[in-house]
Amino acid sequence: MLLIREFENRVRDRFADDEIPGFVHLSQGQEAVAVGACGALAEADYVTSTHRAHGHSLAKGLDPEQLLAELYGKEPGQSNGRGGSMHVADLEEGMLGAQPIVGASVPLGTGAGITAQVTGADWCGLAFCGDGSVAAGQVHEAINLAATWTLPVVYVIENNGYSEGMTHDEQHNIDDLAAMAASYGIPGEIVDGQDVEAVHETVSAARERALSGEGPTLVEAKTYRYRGHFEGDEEPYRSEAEVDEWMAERDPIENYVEVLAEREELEGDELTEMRADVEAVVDAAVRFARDADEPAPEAAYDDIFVDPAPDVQRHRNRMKKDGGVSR
Amino acid sequence: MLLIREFENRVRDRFADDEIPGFVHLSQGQEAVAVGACGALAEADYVTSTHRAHGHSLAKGLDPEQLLAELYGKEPGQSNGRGGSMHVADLEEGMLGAQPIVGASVPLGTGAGITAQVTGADWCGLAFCGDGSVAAGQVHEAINLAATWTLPVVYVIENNGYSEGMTHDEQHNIDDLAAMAASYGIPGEIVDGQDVEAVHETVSAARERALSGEGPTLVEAKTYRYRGHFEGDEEPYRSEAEVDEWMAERDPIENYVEVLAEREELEGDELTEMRADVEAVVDAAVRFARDADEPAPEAAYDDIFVDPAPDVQRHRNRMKKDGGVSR
Amino acid sequence: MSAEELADRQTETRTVRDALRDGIREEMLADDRVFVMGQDEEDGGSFEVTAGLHDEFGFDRVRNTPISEAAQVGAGVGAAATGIRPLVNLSFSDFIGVCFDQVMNQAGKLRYMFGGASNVPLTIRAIEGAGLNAAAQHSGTVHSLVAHLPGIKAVAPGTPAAAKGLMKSAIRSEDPVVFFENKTIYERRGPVPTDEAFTVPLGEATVERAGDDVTIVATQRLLGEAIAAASDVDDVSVEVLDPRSLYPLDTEAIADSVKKTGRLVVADESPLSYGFHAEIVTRVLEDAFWSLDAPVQRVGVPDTPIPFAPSQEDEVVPDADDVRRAIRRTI
Amino acid sequence: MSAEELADRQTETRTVRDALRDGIREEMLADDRVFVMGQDEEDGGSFEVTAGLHDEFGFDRVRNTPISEAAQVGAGVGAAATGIRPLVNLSFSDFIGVCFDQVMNQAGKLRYMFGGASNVPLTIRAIEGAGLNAAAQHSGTVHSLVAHLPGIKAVAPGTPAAAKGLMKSAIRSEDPVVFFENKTIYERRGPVPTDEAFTVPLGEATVERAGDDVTIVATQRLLGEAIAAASDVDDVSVEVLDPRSLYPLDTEAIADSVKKTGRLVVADESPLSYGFHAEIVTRVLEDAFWSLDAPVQRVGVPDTPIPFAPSQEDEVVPDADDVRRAIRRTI
Ligand SMILES: Cc1ncc(C[n+]2csc(CCOP(=O)(O)OP(=O)(O)O)c2C)c(N)n1
Ligand SMILES: Cc1ncc(C[n+]2csc(CCOP(=O)(O)OP(=O)(O)O)c2C)c(N)n1
Ligand SMILES: [Mg+2]
Ligand SMILES: [Mg+2]
Repeated sequence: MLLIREFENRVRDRFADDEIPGFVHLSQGQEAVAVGACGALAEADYVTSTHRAHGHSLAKGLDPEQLLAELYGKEPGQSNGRGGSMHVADLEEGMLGAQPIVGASVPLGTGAGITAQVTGADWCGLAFCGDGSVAAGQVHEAINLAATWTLPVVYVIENNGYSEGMTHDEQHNIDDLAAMAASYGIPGEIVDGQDVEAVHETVSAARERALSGEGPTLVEAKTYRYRGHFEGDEEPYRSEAEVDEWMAERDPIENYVEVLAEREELEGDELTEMRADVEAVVDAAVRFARDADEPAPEAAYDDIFVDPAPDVQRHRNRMKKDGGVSR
Repeated sequence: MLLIREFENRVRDRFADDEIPGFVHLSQGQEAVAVGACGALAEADYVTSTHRAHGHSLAKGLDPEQLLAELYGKEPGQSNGRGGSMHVADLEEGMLGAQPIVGASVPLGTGAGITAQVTGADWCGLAFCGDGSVAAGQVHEAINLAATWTLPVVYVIENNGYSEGMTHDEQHNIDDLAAMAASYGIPGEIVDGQDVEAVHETVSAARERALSGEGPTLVEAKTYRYRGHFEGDEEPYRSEAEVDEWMAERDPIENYVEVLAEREELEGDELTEMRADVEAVVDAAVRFARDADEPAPEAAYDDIFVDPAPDVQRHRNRMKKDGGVSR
Repeated sequence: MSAEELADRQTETRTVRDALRDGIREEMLADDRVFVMGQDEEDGGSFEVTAGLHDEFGFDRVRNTPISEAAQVGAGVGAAATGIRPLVNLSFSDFIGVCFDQVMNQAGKLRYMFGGASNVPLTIRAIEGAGLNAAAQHSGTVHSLVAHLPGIKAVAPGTPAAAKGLMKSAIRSEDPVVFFENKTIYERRGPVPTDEAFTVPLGEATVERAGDDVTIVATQRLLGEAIAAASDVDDVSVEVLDPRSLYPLDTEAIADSVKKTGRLVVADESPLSYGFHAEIVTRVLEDAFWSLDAPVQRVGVPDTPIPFAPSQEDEVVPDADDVRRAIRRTI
Repeated sequence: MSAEELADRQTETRTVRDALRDGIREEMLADDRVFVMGQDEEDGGSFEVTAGLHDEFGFDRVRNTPISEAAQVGAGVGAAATGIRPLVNLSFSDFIGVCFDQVMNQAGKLRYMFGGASNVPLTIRAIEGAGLNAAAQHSGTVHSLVAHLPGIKAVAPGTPAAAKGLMKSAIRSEDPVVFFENKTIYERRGPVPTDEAFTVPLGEATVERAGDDVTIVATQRLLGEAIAAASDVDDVSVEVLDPRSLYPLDTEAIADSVKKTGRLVVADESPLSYGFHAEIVTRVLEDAFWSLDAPVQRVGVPDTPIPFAPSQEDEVVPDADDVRRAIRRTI
């Protein structure tokens, strides 16, 4: 959680200084969901994510340097600069990909579940999605398919109360999205998304169900995002007081520090050391990302296919040709 | 109900004799849903339907002659022969259209609800859809939208137990589809789809809710289709015994006749007369459809747009041109 | 707008964004059946085109929707068929895939397959184009797909005047229209007639720059790039047309220009294969075969998704240099 | 298949339907990662192409899905990226609108936008074409839409040999392939090599009939109509090519033929505007401009949805007569 928080602090600042191009969506405030859920998974489990993917990516084990370099659009970035903040994947770490088409993370997670089931694997899929996304048809279809086929998948709705500038009531006619589980005949669990241990426990149980052949679970984690929908969002739709209250009362990191302290599980300077470590890691990531090379422009024609199609080269060559009429 | 039953008997026979082209889906066994639901509506209310639309169309007041002529692909057909069995609409009678893209009937019904709401109309929309259709994303989106906006719409799922040759369990992980109402925070009613009065009552209440501003209702009518998915279906997926049992025990017409007889509401030859009337009507419809003209081939270029696009004529003229190179 | 079209009209300078908003607002004032919906639409939508309209017209006329493009368009069709005139904002045009069935099978075919029983006066806004480093799923140009669909009209204006004039025509049209806006030209400025009765009919191209040697048919952002390239190449007299409507397509205006110049460049941000360009080329070939003096040239995206890295986005997204080279290749 | 390709091979006569099934079955036997899903797929799907496979391979390999095309394709992408090779049957190609996002934005872009991190060995079957009086929503030809999408390969064979050979290549491909089958040619018969190693590579056209005066590029059902028309027109020597793959497109084979004949007819059942035809025309214009002796001719559907009435369907759907007239117009 400390790493995500600090990583995104840098993203926020570097973006504000125009070092990071494109659109960036921060997950600050929601760290406990990413860490609690991914912490409950094995390395082999696959996670699918959304436009708000930094937390999930780091929690699933992606390298902060590569991730930040990707946000910078640099060559050693996670997607070689091809994807940016909204498109990162690392199949070795079980990060099947961020999907900024709202809802698209969910069928992809279901697909991982199909592979797991038909190959008899001992891993499962977990799809993160937002509260707004569950209005999207493909989410409904994908959960229904998984329920009908008893696939090993866990669906985690991060309910942060907003979809862009739209409120929960503008998107849904129910208070708890976990109630949607009734459509699929699967368990619907509500968990405090600010409590990392609660999330961990709930997702662990859901993973257990998945692996033991009992099918999918829908988990609704109630949480909150501190930053705007995207960096630059003027947030006309909520008050500063609301944000301040969540930060003051419900911060997943502060509260967990308190819990650990009470339990005497944080000794002496441990926290200070951890913070320093994290600082060092993200400082290094910023240096790495800044110093990295831009990808070669010509590499823009790679990776469209495994077996390249001649059409791309054809068009490219024609477009780049100088000079007179060819006969 | 008698009219629908007999109309579809003729469709079955005329199709078997190759008089009717294309694909035809009969609704026999499901007549009480169409009649009960449409009977609860006013003329101004709009109905949307599916590939299995004959019952809904007749119950909403469409002319059997025009409807059958449409199935024959004839000029005076309901859609001037342009649509066939799967595409009939009559906005004057409040039949907003059959939609064989599974699920598509539902957003259209929601759309009627939007018009009703924003114009302050005193009518509502009613969307029929099948049990298989509720797996489709657009159904979910459309009901969620109506629930969120409190639109005056009634959704009627005709649960006949099959989707093409697929069974309920291959499509859903819940027994009662009415349970999906929990996702939308709206009432979900289960009704015996073989009991026309029960359907009438349930839909009347749902319409009442819609018109009084309380929003949509999801009605699941449990029913059964006697014929195959389409005419010609070999039905490997179910036993003859199953069909026979429904016909013997649960026939909506026979059972209603019994009820009425018990109540002494069917006097003397009334039923015989009604049957004779219906016979006469459908006989006339067959004659009308057979004798009607085919639509002019050139009319195939009409009605694409209200304000025609020159592109269609351009392509047509070029394609039809005989002879040598133009200079 | 061409000098010709603007002659004798009083104009004011507007951006594309403001011109679009003016067009929508005027139609909303004129016809209370016009109903606007989209995600975050009450705050003006993704690029603030409809900013202020919710305050002015209220929830009954301007509404936020759930993230449900299929329902937005499908219900839009149902609402259009039953008496109102929805203007649905899809935001990024890349999202059109989510509701493609409703565009293709409902909006486009309803009237036809019901034998003319119902009109579908629906307008769908979709925001296209690369250049903001928004990567593969937020930078696409998808209008070639929509222009291919029977029963749908499609427009993609390149100037503020065309933006306003076509928006008014689209909203008034009894047929479904998909209105493509390029996100990088919202700040493009130009003269717009002040007369409220001003509209641009669907299906009319304009000559944005007159010339004699080469015809460039250029859309949206590339209209500006083409005009820049034309000015650069001062030894060649270049005529630049904005087709404005993709369907119906003003074949005559384009063919007439090529009959004069004998040379054709088509500049559009669609992927090249099976894209906008090929239709223009083929229409010209059909109508002006004997006038063509050189192979035609296509300027577009060479069938790549749009990459994120600025260095790569610049590589695949065409600009004035590409148009300039294409002009040279025809001479 | 061209005589050339078939020379020296042992062949048997198969229908397109059987050839497709043979191809799928052989790949399922060879690779147990091949996984088939679709509506009613356990009973063989809408036109019985996969009949018997569920009995042979069981539920773990052949499955019915709910009516959820978006989930079928979206989950197909997820499954393909994680290690199996899904073959998804969409049934009628008109339904592709429902899952267009998953085709366009996921299947087509995943590999690219993740910098090559994942392959998507997914094949999607879609059944096209008019002629069965199935009306506007069950008769469409939509392959031009898919061929325009970056990152997607698309095939549309016209013979049993191409059907089998391409099906095997599609299933083996590490890239997503949309496989278009025309529903009216399932019973078309022809020679198919018996050798199990036989495949047709993606992106290779064939000359199905050799000739000197006019080149016809014809797909699917219209391949048969073109060959019939060619035999009819006995004063003109007509060469007929089946492109087989739409993307990649074998431009060279087509351009070579036109360099020889100087005349081009393109026959394909897509709606004409912005369709398949225009791309063929433009490629030829790019590669063989100086060889063209006459305006090119397009044979397709004149931008109408497909009407139900037999009299009207016949009117708008092209046949051998239309091809014959088009040949005449080039001479
Ligand atoms: C299909 C589609 N529609 C709309 C959008 C635009 N959009 C991006 S994020 C977003 C809000 C998503 O809300 P939620 O699912 O709650 O996720 P959060 O942003 O709160 O993490 C929207 C509407 C999109 N990317 N894709
Ligand atoms: C989007 C889409 N997918 C698939 C089909 C093919 N199809 C036609 S009817 C049908 C079954 C529909 O089942 P249900 O909704 O239960 O209606 P019923 O046929 O039982 O009346 C299917 C799969 C279709 N028409 N549209
Ligand atoms: Mg949210
Ligand atoms: Mg059913």
